[in-house]
Amino acid sequence: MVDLSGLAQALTFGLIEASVIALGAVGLTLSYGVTRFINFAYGEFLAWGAFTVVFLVAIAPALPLPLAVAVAVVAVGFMGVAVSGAFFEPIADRGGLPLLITSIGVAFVLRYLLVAIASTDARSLPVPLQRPVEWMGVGLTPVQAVVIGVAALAMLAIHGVLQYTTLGTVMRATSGNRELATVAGIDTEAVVRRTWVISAGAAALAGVLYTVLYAPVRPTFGFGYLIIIFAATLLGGIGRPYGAMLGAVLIGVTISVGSAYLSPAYDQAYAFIVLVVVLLVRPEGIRRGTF
Amino acid sequence: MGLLAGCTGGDGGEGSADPLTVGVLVPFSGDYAWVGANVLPVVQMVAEEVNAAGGIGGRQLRVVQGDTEALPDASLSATQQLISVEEVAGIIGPTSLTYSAVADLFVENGVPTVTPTAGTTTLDTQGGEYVYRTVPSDSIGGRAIAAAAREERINGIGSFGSMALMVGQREVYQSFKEPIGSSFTEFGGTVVSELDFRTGKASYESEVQALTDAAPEITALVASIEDSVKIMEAAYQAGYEGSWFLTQDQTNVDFLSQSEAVVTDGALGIQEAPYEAAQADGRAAAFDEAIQAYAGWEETRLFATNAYDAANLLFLAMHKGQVDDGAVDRASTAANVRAVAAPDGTVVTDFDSGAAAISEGTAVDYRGLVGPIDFNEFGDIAAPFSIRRADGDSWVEAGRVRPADL
Amino acid sequence: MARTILTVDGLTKRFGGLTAVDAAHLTVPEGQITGVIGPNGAGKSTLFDCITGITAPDAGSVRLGETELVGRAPHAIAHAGVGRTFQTPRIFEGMTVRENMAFAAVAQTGESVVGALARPGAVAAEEAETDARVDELLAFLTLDPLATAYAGELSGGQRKLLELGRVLMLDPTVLLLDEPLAGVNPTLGATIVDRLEALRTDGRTIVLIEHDLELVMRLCDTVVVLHHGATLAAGPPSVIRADPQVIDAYLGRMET
Amino acid sequence: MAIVTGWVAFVVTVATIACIYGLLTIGLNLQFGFTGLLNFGHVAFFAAGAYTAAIVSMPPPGTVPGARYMIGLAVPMPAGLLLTLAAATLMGGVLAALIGVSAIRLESHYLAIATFALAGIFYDVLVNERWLTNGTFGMTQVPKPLRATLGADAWALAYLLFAAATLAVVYLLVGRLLEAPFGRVLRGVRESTAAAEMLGKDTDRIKLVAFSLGGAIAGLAGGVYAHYIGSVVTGQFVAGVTFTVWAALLLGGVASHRGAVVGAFILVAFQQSTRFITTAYDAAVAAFPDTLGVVLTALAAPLPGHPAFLPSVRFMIIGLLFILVIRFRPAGVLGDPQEVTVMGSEE
Repeated sequence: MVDLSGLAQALTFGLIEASVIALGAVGLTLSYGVTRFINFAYGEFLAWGAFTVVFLVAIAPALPLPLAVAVAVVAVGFMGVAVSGAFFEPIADRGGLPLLITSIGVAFVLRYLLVAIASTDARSLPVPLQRPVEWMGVGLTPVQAVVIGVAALAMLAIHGVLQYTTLGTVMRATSGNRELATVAGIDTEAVVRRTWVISAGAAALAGVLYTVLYAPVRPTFGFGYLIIIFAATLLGGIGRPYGAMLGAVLIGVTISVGSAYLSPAYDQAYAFIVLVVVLLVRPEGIRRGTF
Repeated sequence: MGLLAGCTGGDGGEGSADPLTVGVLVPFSGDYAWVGANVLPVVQMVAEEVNAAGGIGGRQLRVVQGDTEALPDASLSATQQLISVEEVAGIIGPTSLTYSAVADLFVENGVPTVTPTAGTTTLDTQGGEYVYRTVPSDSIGGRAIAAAAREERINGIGSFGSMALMVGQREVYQSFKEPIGSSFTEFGGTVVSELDFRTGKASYESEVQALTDAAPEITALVASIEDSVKIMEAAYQAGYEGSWFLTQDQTNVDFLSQSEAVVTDGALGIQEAPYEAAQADGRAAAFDEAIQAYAGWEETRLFATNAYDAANLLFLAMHKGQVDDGAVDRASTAANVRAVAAPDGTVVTDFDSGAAAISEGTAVDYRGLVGPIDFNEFGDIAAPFSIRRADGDSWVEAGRVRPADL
Repeated sequence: MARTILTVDGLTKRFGGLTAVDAAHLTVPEGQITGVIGPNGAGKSTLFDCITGITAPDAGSVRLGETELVGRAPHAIAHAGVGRTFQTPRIFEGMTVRENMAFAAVAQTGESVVGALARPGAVAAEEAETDARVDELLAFLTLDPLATAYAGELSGGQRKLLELGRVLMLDPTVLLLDEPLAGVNPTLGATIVDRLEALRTDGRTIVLIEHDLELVMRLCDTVVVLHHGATLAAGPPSVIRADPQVIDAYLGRMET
Repeated sequence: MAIVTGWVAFVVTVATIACIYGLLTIGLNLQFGFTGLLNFGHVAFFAAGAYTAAIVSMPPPGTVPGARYMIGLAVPMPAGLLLTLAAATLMGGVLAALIGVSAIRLESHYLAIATFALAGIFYDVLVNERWLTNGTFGMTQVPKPLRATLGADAWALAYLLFAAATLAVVYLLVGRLLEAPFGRVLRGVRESTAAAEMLGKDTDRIKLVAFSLGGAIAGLAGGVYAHYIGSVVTGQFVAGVTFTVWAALLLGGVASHRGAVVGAFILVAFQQSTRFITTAYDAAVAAFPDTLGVVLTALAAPLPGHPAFLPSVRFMIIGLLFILVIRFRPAGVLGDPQEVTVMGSEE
């Protein structure tokens, strides 16, 4: 049997979780770039993404899973635009604090709207249960490999958008300073909307991957996972997508190694401790460079 | 005309006497909302049957919800709402989660309380005067698990020598740990490891790693359905070869449907044995059919039979008070709960037959779906347990544990 | 020659590659107005930030009389006697003008939890004393009609006056004013200049950053020219006006 | 004693809980309303106070069957009540000081996350460190002072008066503090820390004092809670409590001392009144079975039938409260708009 003990395996589990955290952290940091506030409602997009797929699979079992996931990602992406338009844009000029506190309210509304529809029962996705296969000395199930692949692909896509499309350049310009971008003739309203689609869509995908890995899940899992995503985002430096990816890997590994070698009862605490230390030592995050 | 005129504590239709209010004091929100969903329909069904037969002393029964939200402060105001505003004649509930926060109010206000769910060992020595329960204490349940694990005769697999205790960090689960562990050792087994884990985690690889290191022959897994699915699947992936022993929470079809046979097959579970008498005369089957139709369930859910017995006991106790002193009051009802279940009375198995007998002045002994319902001094019952084994997507009975065996 | 009250020696501050302040030196004579001029980005505000401890300099020393200020927290430097205003006034908009002024009163018993609860008598006495001082300063700065208005409602010039009044509550030894006249209408500007002169005759030491060169030449006793973070020249206005280096680097543009 | 029956008993219970939430809101208002410190971990101080009161007053482990905790100082009641409340207040303040010393310099958004994360860590400690907190079994024998001598009804009324008196005393003391220069200094630090520092105020120390004082008051609320409910369990101290107190503060009025208490009472009254939705609905259907009943059941028919539906509506309303207050009335019910510059201008 595959030797599942040891540091290598812990790192593997860490990387698997890191792929989910990274997607969430990149999405959060992108939306921070253009909205300039830390969105406490972000976790709910993960839950809505996951439960949209659960719902689609339930009503149309014939629907292939990848298609259901794509529909969910797009749907939650536009939901992000709607939420931003309804709750955040109208007070966008009022500074970060009112937006942050409003996001707490939005988190309550989105979370308990989902509970009202789906009740609090735990749900899971039709994903086959597999035994890990040995691969370079560590155990990894094909499903886990797919999850890492999908996450890597999604981040490659986001990287592509940022670097090689006009939208990407405009997004990076706006994320620096929204007023400046408006003065420079950029239609910042459109940029903000498109950024929200990508940000909320990434969250939905993260939510689906989370559910594939850690089913069954309850509709309230998003808020609980928020702090892990915050840790990765801030570790990488708020507003920096590449930083967020690096931060996610570190947080995923910290949780997994911490649980394996210290005590599994404090797994969340390890991510929190890393987060608080980072906030105190280097609030601008660990990654050099501005983006 | 105000839309919600007379909205609270209204006196119901014209002419008929005041309704007789009964409170259902369980969580209806939060992570334990499923408890409310399982218990409420049963109490409503029984109340409707009683009302159809003319109610108690001509008064219709009114069932009121008290949402404890599984939080102490919420349960306190919910209990106060039931006792002082709704002026309930009796209460079905509470759960182990909030019992200690509200126990004082039951005793102080003399409110008869029959809990169908609270197996917590903290209640083992506190009930008996106002608080009764139609669910066996976890200490008996735990002991039954230990006995079954040791006896191949009962579990049909083998006599397990080494056991690991894997228990979620919540009172409702921890309450099983000591009874299982100490009984298993008492019956000659050895507990090789005790693993307490934080409930509601994303994944449990590290905990499963510790389990495979301990390599027990069997693991007693006391947790929610959600966490049990995660742990057993992670263990399957980690190559765990030992058996599993689950508790009432997981021994149902819903749990099996959430995972695959290759993981769950051969797992042992425990349920209160359907009382042979109830099975023999078809009452158990009749109840299953009635409640599944009434509540729209596909299987009889956890605590349903306990709620049925709790409701019948409470209503019979009220009826006895009505017959003996012409009125229903809390103190007499509390005493009557024990009286209507006393072993020396004539056996009755539902409200109609019991009420009729009481009206004629004969002492009755209510025997329910869960068991003979013979209260000890603390208002606890002993009940026979059915040891089940998972086979595909259903549970097969492997053996029985009688209260005498423990 | 007046006694030197504040000495800045070899003060350097780098932000990444940019050297904002480059080994600047400055000696401030007591009871005089010293003007600090230089094109935008010459490091004037950063110099003030380093003196007042808001940014820690990379090298150099700042001595007020005998005490070294580098390394001390801004509030300690303020206590030592260095008062400062900001380029854009940082007044407390959610408090009245009077409350803004009273805020700056020094070492009040009422500021500590125990003091405020246990010694109401002392607190009341100090409040009365503070109110008297506030009234005196408000009158001096012609702000008394606005005493109970919320600071958020003040105009640009009035905010400058309020910030000046607030820092005067500290009775500082040296007063650092960061562009006290920027964005102020002429009539209010004249009042401010008149008040600065009154403070000087009262023996107050002032260092001010100002872009209006004509005003600087007329008002200041000494002028210091900063260029790319370094001290280019220092001396009386007449000397500075004629200094070829200054003309070339800075004043040259003013002549054409 | 039949004085406390029927609606009165329910109102007495709700009023006592409201007094406890009033204390929590005063503490948060001191931290955020007056000093601008965005504290998203307020429940941790509440828990610290409650557990301290429990540990100081509970019987020693030996005498309690199945006890897993190690420390029970069994301070005698009722004389010891002041001692346990003082200990609870102190512990709330100490925990706030520890968190404050590390996090207070952070810019507000980061402070929000740090306090939110630290409260999460503290919750894990409460659950895992059984030797101190009896783990998830909780401390269930916290003595209720004079409970035996007074009997339930009278005790409930007496404890309400005690809780109300505690709230009143804290309200007056903090009120006087806020009128004194201490309050003025806090508001200055809130408006601009740099300017306050330049005017000779040690802003780090001031923020720490304000943060610790707010934590101490929350600790006191925990002590009053512990002796009222008689049992302290981890399930009570979840993030939801923090945001309920935030909702009360926003509703009542940020930086309004009176508003904080009024907000707490309004919010608790709202939460407890929604308890009657189900009974009101049933009573209405029963009262007018034909016309209204049909309408109501038709209305409710499409809505999902599961029992978590109504409670989730209540939480959605609290969420909407956050959104609407910030957008249309940032100063809250009793707040003074000119005072609340930190919330940005109104619509």
